[in-house]
Amino acid sequence: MAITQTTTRAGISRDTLVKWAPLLVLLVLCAFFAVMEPRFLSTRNFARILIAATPTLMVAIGVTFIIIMGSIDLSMEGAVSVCAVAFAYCFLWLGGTLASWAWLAIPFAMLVGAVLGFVNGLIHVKLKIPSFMASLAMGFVGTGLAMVMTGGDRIRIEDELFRALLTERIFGFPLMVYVAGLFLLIAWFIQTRTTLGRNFYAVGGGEDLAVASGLNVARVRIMGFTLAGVFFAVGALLAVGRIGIAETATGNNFMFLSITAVVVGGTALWGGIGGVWNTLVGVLIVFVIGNGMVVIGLPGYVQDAVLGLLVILAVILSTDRKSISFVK
Amino acid sequence: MYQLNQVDKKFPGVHALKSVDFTIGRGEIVGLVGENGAGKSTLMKVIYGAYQPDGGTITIDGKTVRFQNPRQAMDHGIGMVFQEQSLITNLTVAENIFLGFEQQFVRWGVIDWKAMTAAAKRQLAKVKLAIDPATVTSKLSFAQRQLVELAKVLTLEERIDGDLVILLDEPTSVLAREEVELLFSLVRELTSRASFIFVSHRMDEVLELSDRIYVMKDGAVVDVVAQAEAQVEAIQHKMVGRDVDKEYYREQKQRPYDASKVLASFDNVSVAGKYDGISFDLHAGEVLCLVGTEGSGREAILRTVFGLEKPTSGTIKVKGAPYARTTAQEAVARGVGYVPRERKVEGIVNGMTVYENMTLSQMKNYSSGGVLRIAEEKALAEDWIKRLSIKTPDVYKDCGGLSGGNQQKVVLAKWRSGGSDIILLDHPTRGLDIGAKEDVYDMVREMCDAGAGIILVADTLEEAIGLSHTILVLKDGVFQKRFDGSPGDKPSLYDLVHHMI
Amino acid sequence: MSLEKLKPWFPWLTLAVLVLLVGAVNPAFFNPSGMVALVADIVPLFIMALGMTFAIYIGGIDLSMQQVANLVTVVATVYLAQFGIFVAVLCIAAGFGIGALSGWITTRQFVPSFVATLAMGFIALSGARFLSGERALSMDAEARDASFGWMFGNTAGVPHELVIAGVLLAIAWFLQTRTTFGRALKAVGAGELAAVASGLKVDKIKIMAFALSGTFAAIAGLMFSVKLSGGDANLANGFLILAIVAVLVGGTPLTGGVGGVINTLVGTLIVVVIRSAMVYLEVDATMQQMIFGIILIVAIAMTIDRSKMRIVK
Amino acid sequence: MSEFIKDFIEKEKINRRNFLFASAYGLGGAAALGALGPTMARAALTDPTIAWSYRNRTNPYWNEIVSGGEAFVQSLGMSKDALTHLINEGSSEKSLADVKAILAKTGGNLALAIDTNDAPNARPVVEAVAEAGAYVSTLWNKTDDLHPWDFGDNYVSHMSWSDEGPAEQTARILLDAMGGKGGVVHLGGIASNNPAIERLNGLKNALKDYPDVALLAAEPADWDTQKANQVMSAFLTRYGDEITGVHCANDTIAYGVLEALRAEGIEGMPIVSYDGNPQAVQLVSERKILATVFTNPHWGGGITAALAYHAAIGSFKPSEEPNEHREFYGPTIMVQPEDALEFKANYLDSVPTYDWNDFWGPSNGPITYK
Repeated sequence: MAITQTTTRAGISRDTLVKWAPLLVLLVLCAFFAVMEPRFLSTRNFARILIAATPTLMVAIGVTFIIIMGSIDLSMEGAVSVCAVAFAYCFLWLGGTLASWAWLAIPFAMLVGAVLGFVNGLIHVKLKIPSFMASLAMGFVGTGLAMVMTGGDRIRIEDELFRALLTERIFGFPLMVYVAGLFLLIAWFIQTRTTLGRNFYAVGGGEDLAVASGLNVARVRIMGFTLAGVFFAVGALLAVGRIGIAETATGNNFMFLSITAVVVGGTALWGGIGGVWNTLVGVLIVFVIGNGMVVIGLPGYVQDAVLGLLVILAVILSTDRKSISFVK
Repeated sequence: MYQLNQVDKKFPGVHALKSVDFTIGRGEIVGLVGENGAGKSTLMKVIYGAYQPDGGTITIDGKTVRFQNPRQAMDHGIGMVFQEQSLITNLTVAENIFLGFEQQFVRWGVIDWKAMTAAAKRQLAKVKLAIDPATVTSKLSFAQRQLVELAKVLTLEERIDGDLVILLDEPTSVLAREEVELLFSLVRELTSRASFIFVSHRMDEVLELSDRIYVMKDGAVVDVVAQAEAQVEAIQHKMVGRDVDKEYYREQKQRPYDASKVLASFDNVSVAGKYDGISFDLHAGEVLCLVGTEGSGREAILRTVFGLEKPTSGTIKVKGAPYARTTAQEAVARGVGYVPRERKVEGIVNGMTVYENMTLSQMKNYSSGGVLRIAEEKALAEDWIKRLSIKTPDVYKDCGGLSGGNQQKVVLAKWRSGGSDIILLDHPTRGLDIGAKEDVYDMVREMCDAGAGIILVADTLEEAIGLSHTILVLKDGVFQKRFDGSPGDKPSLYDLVHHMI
Repeated sequence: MSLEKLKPWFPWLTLAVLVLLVGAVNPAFFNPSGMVALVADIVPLFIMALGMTFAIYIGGIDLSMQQVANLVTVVATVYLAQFGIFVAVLCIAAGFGIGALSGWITTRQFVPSFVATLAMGFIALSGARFLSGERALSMDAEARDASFGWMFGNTAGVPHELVIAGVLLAIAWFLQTRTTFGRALKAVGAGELAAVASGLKVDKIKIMAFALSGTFAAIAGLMFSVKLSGGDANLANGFLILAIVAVLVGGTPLTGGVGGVINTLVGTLIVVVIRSAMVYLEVDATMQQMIFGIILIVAIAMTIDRSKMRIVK
Repeated sequence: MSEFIKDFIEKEKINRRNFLFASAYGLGGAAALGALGPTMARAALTDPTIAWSYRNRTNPYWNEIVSGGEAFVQSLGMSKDALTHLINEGSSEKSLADVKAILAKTGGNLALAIDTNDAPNARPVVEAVAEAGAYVSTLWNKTDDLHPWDFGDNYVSHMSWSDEGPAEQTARILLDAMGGKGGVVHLGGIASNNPAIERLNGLKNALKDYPDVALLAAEPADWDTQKANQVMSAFLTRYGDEITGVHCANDTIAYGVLEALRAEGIEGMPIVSYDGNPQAVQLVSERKILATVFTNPHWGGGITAALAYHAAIGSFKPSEEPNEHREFYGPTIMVQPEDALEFKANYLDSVPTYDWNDFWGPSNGPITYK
């Protein structure tokens, strides 16, 4: 009888090509911009790209987990604002410098993120509201909450120690890049080595089947949104570290940027496929395009269109068209 | 050992289980049969904890238990092998096997992949499957997946000290005969450790495997028979509540086909990776059956006729001419109708009403300038509901809410009412109860009498033999042998199997 | 059983409850002329939501609508002088074309509509910025009144905007319920594979759905442009999220095949009542957004029909 | 190649603009206004609701505007909560809908101060207010063909700032600090916003007298700190040491620029900005910013509300006022390092108490159209 392995290995298969397509796109983009403007290809410029990209990377990693589950989280703008503002108030209240107890503001902000994510997950799971709507509404609540907390003011974080995230460099890259790298590794660890991480893939691959296997899907979902909230908080911390200001607008533009990055990186919106490395590549693609267009001097009003075209192109290249019957 | 006493379950408007008594002893294999809607699946859901009974008790070794969810049932040694494939295809085999029970491999919050892989290997050995546990499940064949499912349930062995009860829900529906044999021998071996509840529509298999057989009808257990005393006709009589026609496959109604009228023809057609060099003619009034194991190219041929696959070489002619563009629209326009295996996904649109489903493929016949003539649609639906005795309260009923048999009738009505005369049947009786199956067989004969040609991929070999005028045996996408299936001169099971493997 | 029958009416009930609540606190809300003005004002938003309904009805989404409307405000303003009323044709063609292109990218290139339409929106925005020379343009008042003055009059106390909205709603409703196209949309939304296996031209239908959403976006943009008598690349900002919310609150879930244009009418009214309730109930300015979010959660929790959803994602 | 593309696109854009200007000019002559006069002008209102409609609360500029509005309301002996806030979140649609809602709610018994978010939105807002018999004063955004005197008393006034002159002044300070040579980059506001365009024009005017300074690039940063941060980073890559000065369209942009420079360890880069926010003034005193222009949003916010209110209660009759009292420029004060601390003490740390009946005292002359 014919119970044997059915995979075939023949040269570079289409599978492999699709898998590495996002990285190829990234490299081609870099090469293109480097040819157009050699200065693109310098450590300092890569440092600039990474400084701009790290907060989005954290937010995108958070939402990656949710997208792997086949859900979506649109609450990041609100969550980032609330976390940034909560951090700033707590930081200043506790002394305003990392050398004092004010460092506690960092775990506090992550806790705030976790709580927001938890509530978001709770509303989605317990009230049985699809995550798109639940998180969209939660995003409004978050932005509104940040507004109520600040009354519209901006809070400045002047502490040199905290701002060392931006100003202190090792091998040409500021500390925040290394912090983001650390959290990327943590996310990778969660994705591959923990039960929760693997369960995200199970839920995304087939939720009803996962339930039948005895998986507590409601718990996995709520935990997923909580985890995403923590990463949103880290994104908020880096965003504050970058410009030294916490305000209601800190969260602006994260929503479409992070989701676009996740999809461009090859994580499928219908769930089950992709991961944090894809997201890293996706975020880099988006920010390399953004930086490269300014660097080669494209006029502002063309940049949107070029970004749009390249995003479509990147997604087309990294989609395995044979494995899906349709897309909506 | 495991007992259900007077278990009752009610849903709004339905009394699904009526004080059911059910016992299973240590190491026993118990068969469970009944028509669709007889309460089998509800009973199974109560057993594995997906439903909580409204009345009665469940006891294990005399102790009363109550499960809030499948997980608690698992903790008491009750596992389930699902009818629809329940493996998550983007996970590896090892991950699937231990889904929900990864904790045993977690050290300081980290999954020990080596340990899990090793444990998965042990489980796979139990079902004699030699595959790498790190394989992604989507790359496995259906038969392999079925065995992985069994391996997954058998993890209960390690987790539970007490007795195990394993439910097998239609485990053989996607398996070839040999694979079924392998599964049965495995199950028999495993009775040293577990009891099995075996649910199937294939009466012969139930009789072959089970020590005792429970027969259900209308939510109640109507009979329990021991293997030695079991007779197919008697059980079917109990299930259906009437005598089952001896001429099950309606052979007496089989008429010779019109050899002068070719509806569709394949001339040396290939689809890369699916099948190679297939030729045949389909005539008016003919049932042409494609026989082979899963992956032998049967389904791909059907999909080619329907314009969903583009041939890489060779010529297809439908009604005398090749397709101008290989699309389903073109096929439908030529009078091809497709009754897919995945009835709920491809057959009917869940969420649309009965009449909407019936006219879906032929809306242009019921519209003027793109505007629908809904009254005519409803009249059509009412007509066909009567002709095929479809059980539905009205034409507005959501098709997704009908039983499997009635859904299948809606699909058939869709094509027949639109005048399709090349009908592609992919497992048309899959998951249907006997009564509904017989209705389908009747319809096959009626369609042939009306001059339609049918290409069939049957659910069982018996069905293939019983229904067909012509049988083509395929193996790995290559044509093996052609059998003539005139009444009285039909090939035997053995003849076919011989060429399939 | 009775609950089952009530479910389709939940959005209406929610609307009624909201209206009564606001009216009870501030009876001025019931002033008929105020209400008519209130409803007339949301017509562009409603038209946008109407278009969004088609995209969501087939299980997709159209995030390019706001940018299409932005582009159309610029096109209308720039070419009004040249083409007069026929500038409408140009606008609608632009909307139709961009929508159809989004649909083509989604169905033929397998780019999820979320990303495809977002990216197409960027392209439309670039077009708007380029064409407008990156400044706010205004229409010549006389040319505007000559060509489109009819859009904003009153006949027997009924604002023409409402008439236009009513006509578009009727067309959309007719399309959805009475035509083969509408039936095909439903089939694609509820069971795409079954629609394929029934021989429907699924790709064409999906592309048409996006083209329609683009067309409605263009109509909304045109109306808005005429109403404001000008155009620029940001003029229609703020429409997108509200249009999506209106569709969802109305009870058309993102999974497709359920709900429809009438639901969108209710959804838009709910959104507008919530929004104007902020003004009527004198909600503190800094609190408004938060309260909007909370009420939204409550409204969605009340209006969505969970019986049609097997898995809540 | 990139140069070629850029040039081509630039030319196209100029052609397009020329075309627009030409057509606007040609038609402008034929434009006849005033068809929509006041329909139901009331003599005066008693105790009208006072409302301020503005973009958002996340920008310090608008917070200052609002504080002025509140100060005015308090000067009338009411609590500052008596001022109704309408926030449009950058949506013209919401801006208009909110105005309609509050008109319906108050039955037209309203004195409205508003920035309509986008210039085209001003006309429908003013028309709605006039039709309801309420009174409105606008700030910043309106189209050039819309004038208060076409609406009798109900459209009380419009205040704007001519940014071109002050922006040119700051640009000169910047260019002098650069030693009259090198390269300057400009980070602008939302591209289509009027002040964004004027502020860039100011720089361009100044550059005419500094032939040795090149305008390296001008990109919109949407009044947004984070966006400005990213654009400045990319500028640094592209031009590196060629950049010897930065011209920012407002203070929030300057903050992002400062942080981008800080990340690179660049200090002492000459920067000028606009708006005169407290934080920016502080930075000016520390010489991190060379100059900013204070437009006194507190006074602007208060006086706009005051004009609408007093016209509404009949303290004065707008239609009897000369045109320069109905369309006028707001005050601008140049803030430079020498006087920054003194200025901060006088205007920001302790906000001066203004006479809200002195409507036109600090204003800066009638609005002129080009």
